[in-house]
Amino acid sequence: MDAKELIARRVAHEIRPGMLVNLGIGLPSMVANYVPAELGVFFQAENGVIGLGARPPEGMEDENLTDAGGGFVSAVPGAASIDSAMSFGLIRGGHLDMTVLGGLEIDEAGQLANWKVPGKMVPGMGGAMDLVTGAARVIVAMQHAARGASKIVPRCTLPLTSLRRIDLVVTELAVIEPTEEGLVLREHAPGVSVEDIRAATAASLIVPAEIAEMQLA
Amino acid sequence: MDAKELIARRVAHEIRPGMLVNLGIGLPSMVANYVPAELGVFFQAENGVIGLGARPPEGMEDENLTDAGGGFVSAVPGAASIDSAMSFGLIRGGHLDMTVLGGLEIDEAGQLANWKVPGKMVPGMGGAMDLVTGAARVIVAMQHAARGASKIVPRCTLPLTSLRRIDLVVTELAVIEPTEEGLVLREHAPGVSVEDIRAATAASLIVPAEIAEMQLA
Amino acid sequence: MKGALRPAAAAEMIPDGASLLIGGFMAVGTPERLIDALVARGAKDLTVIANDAAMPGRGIGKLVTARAVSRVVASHIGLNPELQKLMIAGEIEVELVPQGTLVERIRAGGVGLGGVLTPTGLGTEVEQGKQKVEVGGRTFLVEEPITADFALLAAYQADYVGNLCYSLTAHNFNPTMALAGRTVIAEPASIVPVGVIPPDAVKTPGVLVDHLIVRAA
Amino acid sequence: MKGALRPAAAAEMIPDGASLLIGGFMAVGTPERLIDALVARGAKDLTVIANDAAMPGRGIGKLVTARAVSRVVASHIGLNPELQKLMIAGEIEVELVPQGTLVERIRAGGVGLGGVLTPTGLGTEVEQGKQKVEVGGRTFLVEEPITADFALLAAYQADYVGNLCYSLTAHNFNPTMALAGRTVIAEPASIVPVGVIPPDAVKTPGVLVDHLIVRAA
Repeated sequence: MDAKELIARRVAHEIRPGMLVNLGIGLPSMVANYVPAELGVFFQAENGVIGLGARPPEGMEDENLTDAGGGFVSAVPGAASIDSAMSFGLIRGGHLDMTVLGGLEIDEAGQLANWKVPGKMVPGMGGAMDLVTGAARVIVAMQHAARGASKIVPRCTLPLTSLRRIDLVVTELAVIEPTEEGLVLREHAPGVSVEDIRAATAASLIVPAEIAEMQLA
Repeated sequence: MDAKELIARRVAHEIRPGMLVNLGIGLPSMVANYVPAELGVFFQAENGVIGLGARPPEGMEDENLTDAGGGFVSAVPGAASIDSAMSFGLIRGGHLDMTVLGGLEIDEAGQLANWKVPGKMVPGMGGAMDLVTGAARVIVAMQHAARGASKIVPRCTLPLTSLRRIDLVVTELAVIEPTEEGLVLREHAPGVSVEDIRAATAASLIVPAEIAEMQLA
Repeated sequence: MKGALRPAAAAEMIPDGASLLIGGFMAVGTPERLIDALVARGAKDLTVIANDAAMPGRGIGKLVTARAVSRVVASHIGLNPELQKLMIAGEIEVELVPQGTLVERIRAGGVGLGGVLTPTGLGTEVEQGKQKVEVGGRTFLVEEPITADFALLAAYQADYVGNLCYSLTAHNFNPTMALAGRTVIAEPASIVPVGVIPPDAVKTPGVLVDHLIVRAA
Repeated sequence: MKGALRPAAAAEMIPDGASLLIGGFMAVGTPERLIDALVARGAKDLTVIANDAAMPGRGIGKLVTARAVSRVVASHIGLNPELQKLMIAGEIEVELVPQGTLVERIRAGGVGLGGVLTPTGLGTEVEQGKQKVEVGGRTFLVEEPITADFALLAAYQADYVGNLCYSLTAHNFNPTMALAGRTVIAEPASIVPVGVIPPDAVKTPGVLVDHLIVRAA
């Protein structure tokens, strides 16, 4: 199993029946593949429609039914069209049960940077600042390191997405919970030791006596 | 012709083709009776539906289609349902071309009081404060006096509805335009002299050389 | 999927002292069976936030007559002389709010905004005690957001996901209130199977709705 | 009743230097024929306010490629590398706004509110230079309202009153922008006779729409 699939399958395990969930573009969007239909989860992309479903068979795409990345999707029974004002009303108003986002850096305060690398990459924050500020639960799904450098750092050096402490970080090595005391290591990936995780992490980790092995959906 | 009909017919004359017009409860709502259908005017009540039409024949009323007073109405072809947020978005946002409201007092600054008589009558402002603040054109349609006392006064003694100077006052005696300089007498009702109007008006009036006779729709 | 409750069961969920957003405009678009059930169970000390107090014998008027209400936040109570008397006698507290401001305050509460910056009410009694902010050289009142323990809505049609459609002037405050109740209970005239309502016809997405009331017998 | 314009005639109405609100999300729900006509007439120095800059060859991307744009206000430009280069080279000015804040700023401009009080962006680069207000013990950014000379909308269906319906994720910013353009031009996929669209299906009332674009040949 590759790193991205492992992360997506672990995140899928966080999803409870009937939730309204927003999945970011890229890795986070893979989470939907591992959520059983019978959970009655509604997926939302910030561009509209609550109740996004899988890409339709070729030739049955609708140019007016896409995810936030512009990819074709379908609508599940009970889907509802919403405009951007309602979409972000739900997000900012706390009606969104969970958002899963990518990250560039997470720090010991549990704060996220994921929208800008000054002078290099300025794609814009899109919906990320509203999602992190407003969603009931924020999960960051990302690879542990980029180009050999840990993305879990003592203090974000990149521009912050929000002051809000995110709720959970899932990487291919570990599940980490930001708390008031700092970053608590909760789970290790199969075959990965606590020492491996410490070695791969620039930030200090609080390591409880019991560390579970990741459960995958 | 009674006073109310005369006022309604004069106000109807202010309405231009294609306008979006809000008519208050009571006397103002009579204005619709004198606006030709071919003008393509859309009437809105603040409770929703753009394109209100006449009361339907008995037995054909819809309990979900009423004016702001709760009276049954119909919908003209091209009508649109709107909720209260959109209704007042249109009103506050300047999208409403004209509102016609009743008044308790109008003063020399052109300011209106029409929602409260302290200690006696406190119905609430309903939509009046938003309408007077936001409509492109505000017309007050009211009888010139109440219980023998002029309703056009030097300075409002009742709580104001808005700081905004209203655009036109139509009574059964006169048409008066509030301006920066004060209340300008524009028209007299048929058979009513300038002296009659002055005698019935507590406020100072600016009387130009030419005073037209009211045109009725 | 949501089951549907009988009105009496819903009324049991609403404790004395609760704050209620109640949809409707002069009782059009008001959940009458929910109100009847609250009266039947002898509810007390409710705070009712609604456009208006309807009239004795209809909608919120029935709660007033039953003395179930200790506080009303509304834009208009002019057609409910009973409430006016109780207000003047000091038995029910009434806060009067301009209608456009009221719906925006509820929207702000529902969509996670800090309040409303409105020109409506400036220079009138409404501005008393309120913060003002200058933006772009103009002054606006800061009106605080409103949320409530429950939102009680009337709808035209629902499905068992909780998606709601409204009809004509029965929209009014209902779609906005759906965002601002911590528990949202909808009383639809009909309930259809999931998948029957086209996504584009949904005005309130089911994720906002906690409980449906069974159809009338 | 409104006649329908050819795209070229609409593009002639839009002068160089104009500010344009343009609907769409990654070019889904964008008025492509209007954009093609603007490119064809050689429009220059436009300010474009939109969710995103789409991608080269689609929607707003075509205006960027044609160098018709001098300023962009958007939440995301990450899929348009051409615009990113022009921004870094200083040839096009870009203001990045969180997506939920952007849609609310446009709504505020359209509905006559003085601005938006949002928690989004607090403590990030977004707050630089902005007023803050405390309401109920919490701090919010004051974000200014946005209006523009024109709103260019894509719709699914229109009637000749100008009533508009949208489809699925092609709603996005269109219904909100309809409120905030001084001149509103809508490009519907189909136009039907007045009376054909049910009032409850209308998402943008025709009173907001100044011009329709003829259907595609």
